[in-house]
Amino acid sequence: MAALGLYNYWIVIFLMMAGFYVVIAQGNLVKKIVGINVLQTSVFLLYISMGKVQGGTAPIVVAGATSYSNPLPHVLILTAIVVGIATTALGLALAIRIKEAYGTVEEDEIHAQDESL
Amino acid sequence: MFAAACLGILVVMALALVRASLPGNVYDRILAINMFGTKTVLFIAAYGFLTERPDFLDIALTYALINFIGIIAVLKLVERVAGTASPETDE
Amino acid sequence: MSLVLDLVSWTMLLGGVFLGVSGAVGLFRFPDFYTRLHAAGVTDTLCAALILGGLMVQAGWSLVSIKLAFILLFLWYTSPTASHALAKAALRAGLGPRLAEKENPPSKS
Amino acid sequence: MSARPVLEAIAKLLVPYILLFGLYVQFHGDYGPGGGFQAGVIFAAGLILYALAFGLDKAMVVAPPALLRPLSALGVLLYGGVGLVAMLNGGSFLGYDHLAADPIAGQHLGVLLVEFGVGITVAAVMILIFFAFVGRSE
Amino acid sequence: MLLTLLAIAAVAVVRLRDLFAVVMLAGIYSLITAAIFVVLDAADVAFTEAAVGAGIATVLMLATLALTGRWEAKPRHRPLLPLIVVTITGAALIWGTTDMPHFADPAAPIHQHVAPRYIEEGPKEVGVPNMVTAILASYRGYDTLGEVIVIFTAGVGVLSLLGLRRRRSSAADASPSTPPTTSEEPPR
Amino acid sequence: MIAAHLPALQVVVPLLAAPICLLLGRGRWAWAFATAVSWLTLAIAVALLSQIGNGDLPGYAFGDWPAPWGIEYRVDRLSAFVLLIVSGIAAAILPYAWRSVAREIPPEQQAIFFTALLLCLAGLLGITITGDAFNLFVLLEISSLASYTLIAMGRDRRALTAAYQYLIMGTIGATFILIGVGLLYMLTGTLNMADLAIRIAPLQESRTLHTAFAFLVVGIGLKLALFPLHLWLPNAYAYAPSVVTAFLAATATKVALYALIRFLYTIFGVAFAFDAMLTHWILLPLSLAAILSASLVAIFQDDVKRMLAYSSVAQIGYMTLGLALVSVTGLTAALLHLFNHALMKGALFLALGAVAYRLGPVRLTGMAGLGRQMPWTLAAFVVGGLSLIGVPLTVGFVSKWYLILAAIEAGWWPVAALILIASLLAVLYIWRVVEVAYFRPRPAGAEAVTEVPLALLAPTWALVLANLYFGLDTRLTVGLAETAAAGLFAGVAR
Amino acid sequence: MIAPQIASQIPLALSLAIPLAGAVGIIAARRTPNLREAVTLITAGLLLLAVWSLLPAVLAGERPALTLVELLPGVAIALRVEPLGMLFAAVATLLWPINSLYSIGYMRGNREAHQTRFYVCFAIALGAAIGIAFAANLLTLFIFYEILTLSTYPLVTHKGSEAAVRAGRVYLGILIATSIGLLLPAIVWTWHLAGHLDFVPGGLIAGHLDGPLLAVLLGLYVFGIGKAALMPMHRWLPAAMVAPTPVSALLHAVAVVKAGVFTVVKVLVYVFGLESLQSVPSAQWLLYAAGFTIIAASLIALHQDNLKRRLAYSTVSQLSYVVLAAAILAPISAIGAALHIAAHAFGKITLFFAAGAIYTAAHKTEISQLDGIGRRMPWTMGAFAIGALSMIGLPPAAGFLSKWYMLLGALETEQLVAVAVIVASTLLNAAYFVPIVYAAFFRSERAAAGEAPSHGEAPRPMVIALTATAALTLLLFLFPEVPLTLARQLVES
Amino acid sequence: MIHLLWLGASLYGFWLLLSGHWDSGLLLALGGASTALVTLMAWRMQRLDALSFPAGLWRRLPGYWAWLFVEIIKANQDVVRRIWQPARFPISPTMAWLPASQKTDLGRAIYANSITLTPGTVAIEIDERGVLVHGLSAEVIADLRGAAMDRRVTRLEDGEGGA
Ligand code: NA
Ligand code: NA
Repeated sequence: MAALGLYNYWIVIFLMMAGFYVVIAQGNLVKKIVGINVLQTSVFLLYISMGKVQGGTAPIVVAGATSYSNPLPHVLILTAIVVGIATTALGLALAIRIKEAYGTVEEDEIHAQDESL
Repeated sequence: MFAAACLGILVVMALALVRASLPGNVYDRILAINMFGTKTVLFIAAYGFLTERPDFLDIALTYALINFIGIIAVLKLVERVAGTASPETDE
Repeated sequence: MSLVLDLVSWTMLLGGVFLGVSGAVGLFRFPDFYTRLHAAGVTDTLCAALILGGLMVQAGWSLVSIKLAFILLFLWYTSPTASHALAKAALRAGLGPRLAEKENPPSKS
Repeated sequence: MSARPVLEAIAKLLVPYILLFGLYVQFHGDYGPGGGFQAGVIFAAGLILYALAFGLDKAMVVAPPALLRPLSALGVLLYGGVGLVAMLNGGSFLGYDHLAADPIAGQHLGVLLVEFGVGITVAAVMILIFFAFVGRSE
Repeated sequence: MLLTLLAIAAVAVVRLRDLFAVVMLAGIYSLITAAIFVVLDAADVAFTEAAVGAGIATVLMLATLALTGRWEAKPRHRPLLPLIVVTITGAALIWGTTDMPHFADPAAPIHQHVAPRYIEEGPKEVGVPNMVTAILASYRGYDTLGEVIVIFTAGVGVLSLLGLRRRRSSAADASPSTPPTTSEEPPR
Repeated sequence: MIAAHLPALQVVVPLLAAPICLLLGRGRWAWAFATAVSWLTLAIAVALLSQIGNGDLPGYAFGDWPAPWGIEYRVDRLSAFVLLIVSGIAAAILPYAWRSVAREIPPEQQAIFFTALLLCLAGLLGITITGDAFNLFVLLEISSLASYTLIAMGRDRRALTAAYQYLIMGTIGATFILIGVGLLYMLTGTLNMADLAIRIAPLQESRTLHTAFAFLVVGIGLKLALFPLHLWLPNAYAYAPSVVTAFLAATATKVALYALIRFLYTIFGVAFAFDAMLTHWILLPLSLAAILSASLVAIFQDDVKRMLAYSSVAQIGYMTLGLALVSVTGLTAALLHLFNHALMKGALFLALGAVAYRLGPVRLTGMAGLGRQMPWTLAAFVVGGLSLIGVPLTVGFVSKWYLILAAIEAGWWPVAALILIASLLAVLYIWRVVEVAYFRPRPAGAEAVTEVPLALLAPTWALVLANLYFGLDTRLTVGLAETAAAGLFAGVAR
Repeated sequence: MIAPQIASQIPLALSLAIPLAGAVGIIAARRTPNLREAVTLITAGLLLLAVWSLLPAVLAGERPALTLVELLPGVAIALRVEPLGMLFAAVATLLWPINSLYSIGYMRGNREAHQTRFYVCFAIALGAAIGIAFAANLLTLFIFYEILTLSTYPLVTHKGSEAAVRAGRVYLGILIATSIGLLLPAIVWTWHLAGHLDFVPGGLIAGHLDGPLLAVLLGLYVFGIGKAALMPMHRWLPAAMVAPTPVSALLHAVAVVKAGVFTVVKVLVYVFGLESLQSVPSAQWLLYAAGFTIIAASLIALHQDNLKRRLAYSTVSQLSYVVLAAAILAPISAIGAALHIAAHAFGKITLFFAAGAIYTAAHKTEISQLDGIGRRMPWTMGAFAIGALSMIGLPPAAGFLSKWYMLLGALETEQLVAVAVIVASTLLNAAYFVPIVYAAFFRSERAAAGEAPSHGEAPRPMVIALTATAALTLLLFLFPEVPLTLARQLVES
Repeated sequence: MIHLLWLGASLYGFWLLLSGHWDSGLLLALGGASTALVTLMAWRMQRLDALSFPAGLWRRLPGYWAWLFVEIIKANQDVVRRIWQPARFPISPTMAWLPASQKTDLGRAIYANSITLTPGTVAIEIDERGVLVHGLSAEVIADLRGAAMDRRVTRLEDGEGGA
């Protein structure tokens, strides 16, 4: 029973870790950003899962609804999504500038160039 | 009934996603992803009826819009990126 | 009356789902990109029409139906545009179609 | 003849409606899903579509960066300004109750203005960012 | 079901080295997430995730790929350390879930404190039927100001990094690039 | 009337000043405006500190929504103390920025630069003052995004990779914090820190709480550059523009430490954080490793900015070591060092920025013979260095004194010894600079260098004198740190 | 009652302010060497007046005190004149004018560079020495101790050569490392034990600590005070021999090593308290350590041909006499320790002045080159002989007095090891000094090929200076009342 | 100008249909303002591109759609059969340039999209020479060669028969 009640969370954790893995294991600067996106999106999922109430409906007043899901996680995640896109945009912009400066976006090659200085 | 429809659409989505994840050329992927996108629109619309929240249709409309713009952006930019060869071909 | 409408709507929904599945299967069955394009792009249009139409029948004459119509309209405008752009890009990128017979060479004269 | 007749025609047809849809989302966030942020993004998406179809230069004429830059700041200032006005009216920062005689009216006004501020900044910044990215690659 | 789709997309993102495909699948990932948000009653979030995660983010990533190149280099070393870190982190989270309130349990503490007021009083106190909007713009309006500032900051940052290209005098931007000649797929 | 709004204005003023700064467009005006704002911010911080004389201030409820439902700001001794540091450093650094930025940032980017600087300032102040766990995350991101931007503005191309690396690690940290806050919210239904503290208390056995704790500590540790999560820091500090390095080195990690203290002491409570989770047994080895390894690495740096950056990693180790000692004295030492290190690193990086103003990137060999040519700048560096070492009459002595005392109190003799050994390492790396600058002749053919303008010297020396003043008159700092530490231990700070 | 206190505070404050003001004045006068040197001499003279003006009051039993600033609760920067400090300060300030005079001759005679820096650092070093002498507590002492280290570094590396820089690193490395690594923790520990750091007659930590831990703390202090050059912390001293001779004089006689042993004695007396140390058998190790250093350093000195190096090892050995005397833990030997600080100062400065004079006049540095030099430089070598007598501990030089008191203490407490060390080392001292004097006066000059020695005495200021210090060595033997009184007050208080 | 008025009206209509809050003065007013803003932007775009929508297009469009819809259903049937029963209904991919008689870009765009919408055919290129079409089978290309669609689109464009 416990497993059933938590199954959703476990999948979400798996997804988070997939994203996290991409961030820390991959050497391509753009792919890292993709990983961050996956990681963050999965965290959003964790929050929204928390807010769900069995038998509830979207927290917009509607005739006949008796129970609503918790709106606060929604609000928090709206903000977090914005933070996420802001980070993504900035990270990608940096990747572009790095490509222009180094001619590559592979971490290993960048390190090699910096060390040869 | 709506549930059955939702489930059917989900099956289509799954097939499209699998097609997109398989190795293959990029245009096949785009094709599959486009299909996935439109099916998501339909899914949301049907799901709104399932849960009696038809105000979700705004979301569906947005999905359709985003899907379209996404595909156009992909194609516009794939023109440029397609030129960059795979590193394997260089070696 | 409502039973009739339900039946109509259900039929449309089922038909839509069937077309959708057909398109998806086509993605796997057809031999090259351009033929798969037919499978996908084509079913997109009627599949969407049937599903959204089925929902419209459920919603009756209301703003909800109008929104559904907007969605359908939007899909019908954009879907072929996307397919066309996709085919064009593929061809320009040098992805040659597998043709049954060379009737008219694809490259410009 | 245009090089992308299909895309251009469709974009020309759709873009105004997309923009209006964005504004609809902006002002109906009280009643359904939506609000300033989503609206800003959709509005920006409309212009992005325009830019994809007609090129960056034309898009920059329609939405001049010289205008977008101050707009991005103005959205924030509108938001903060509402907060400060509430403060000057005797409430705390962002205490919308004090924006009008009737607290509910004050709340309503506050939410409307604040969401509008969000929308302005988000739309302006998203378009600017898109311009910056694509401008770099062209 | 949708979660399974997510897992497929996530695995594909991890494994594929065609960044183009990775980015598109990441967009799909967002789109699926958004669909799940709808299922979990988070309409506003779904709306935003679709527009941002699947839309803007994907477009920006594609624009980046246009400049940085499409193929990821072959990994040079075994990612052992990252795997360990990820495993530990994941294990910590799994361990943490074992005491968690169950999914969608209405009796969970999260639904007992603070939130009830938003649901019960929000529409009256703020006068807005959409509770998310009420919290976002009023109860936690200060967070949202922060959110706008975050976006503003990102705009400032991107402008400082990339600048804005001066408009060309000729408005012709119509020419598509010449057909490239390279093959589409890396040979296996 | 204004007095009641000061907590909000403390953050709102720089926050809203940022877009105005962008609107101003011109670099000069943006600078003047940002400077005025930073001084106003400092004035507000001072006013808050004086208000606090009679005890903690009541919470400030944004939007008039009472605490657990709305977001509130809380000012107590600890936060007032940190607010003073952050705003004080900003107020000292902005006048310096006039000349330094003119040299290092292209004119069309200057308004953007000051906008980002104000945003960073506002974010850091906000983290310090907020009483809401999620609001903390938002403000953290504001300051982080602004920092990435500022760092990337450095002239060396490595500034870009540094900013990128910081962005990745910072975002992982922020995401971990987000996960932690989410789990806390899941367990308690609240985001308000004070409310959280109350509601966490009966949940000590919950595994979810343990996980939340771990994620928060690791997340903040990333932002704090806690060893071994510090890898982003050296390059970020080394290649950022001078002003940015000085500002971030003096404030950013301090605020992160503050956040860690907040979570450990105020929200989780001493009993949970240390008795149950044994955080000190993790912090202790990490702190010592940070102190020793970073000090050692610093000795071998040729780039002087990098050297000081590694020194910062070590100094952060001192602060976390103070926490790891789990005593009022230890916490006092950490808080003191938080304040004092801001002063010393601020002074050092400003002095180095002045050298860079004349020389460009500062290599050790390039500093040969500078002692005569830039006497005031190098004297400032020496005093800052002495402070870093912990020489009496400087602030560095005061915090190290308390730290060693705390180690002795705990009976941890080897720790006390290691602190001193590390001080010796600090002597080594500071001395390398002194020796080169004062006892090596300027290489033949090197261009003649003159002292930098007063606009750079005055802020540098303001911080240098602060190093000396607060090294002599320790009533304010020690008093505040001791009462704040005692309060945190008693759990009555909030 | 306030008036006299203020009256004594003024010279106390002045004795810190004068060297500082002098340093500033030297910088201001850097463009005109004559004026600069005048400032140095005037400063030295004024400081002498200021410090010596305190002497009557101290002899009368007063303890002038001045608190500058309170850093931390129980930790202040404060001054308080007690007998031992008075003695140290009196000796140092007495030697500064002489040393300054000598320096002027040396610097000009050898055309040294960076002369301004030299005089400035010298003045600061003197100020720091005064600060150490008058420190009312451990922290103040520590601060001035560090200032002394830092201000003498530029003097040690004065020549700027690679060797000088290397020596400077050793100098700084050992002194800073020991002070921060050992002394500072000892101080913090002390504060932790006692809650304050003020020097207390009878011992600051008396009653707070005993047993082996006390021995550990003692070790932290004694080895932490690297300037006392107890082996193995002595290496900086021979290394610093690259410095110009006036600097060596400063290091060995005026300020640095004196500050070291002074601090050791002060710590033994005022921090531990002789009585409480006596009750801890494990504290005995200090005696053996000092004894070992005395013998070992003497043996090494025996093998040095370089005159200054031999003098340096002699210093290492002589310093340990002071430590040994204090470690005997008898009041009477403590008197000996105090006296030896003064006696060694006068004797050793004479020896260094002589070495410098030889270098300046004859450009000779090795002992083997000194045959017959006594005839060319009679004043110099005469003074050298007096200094050597003092080192050996023979009358009529001051060294005899201090060794006498040490021996009395050792016998009184039946420390036979100490007795043996004193006797043996005296023989060793004689073994490495007597041959120099003998060679200088009784061997005939060996002319190196192609170089006819034509020099006479060194420049006049140098000769005056070394004659003066030699005279002081004799005078101290003849009129030991003042230092003896101070030393007695030290053990009686 | 007239065109802009039409656009404004249709935009406001779009707003009303989306909104549904016809009783709220505020939202009606905001709709007006929004429409005005978008129309203004459309006017700015108008001056930049050469595309123009023929006036009668909107009137003739529904009829065309109805015809097209029937075509789509027929064609769907064809493709679905080929998907499920490839043995009985084999594919024979074909590519061909077909003439396009439309005079405007818009006309050609509608033609191309109509071809694409109709199952089994995709318009790939479109320029002065006509349309490059890929067909799933030779039959569908042959059908297109019949030019019924081309004529209908041209008529849609200018109201006349077309070539
Ligand atoms: Na909303
Ligand atoms: Na078709």
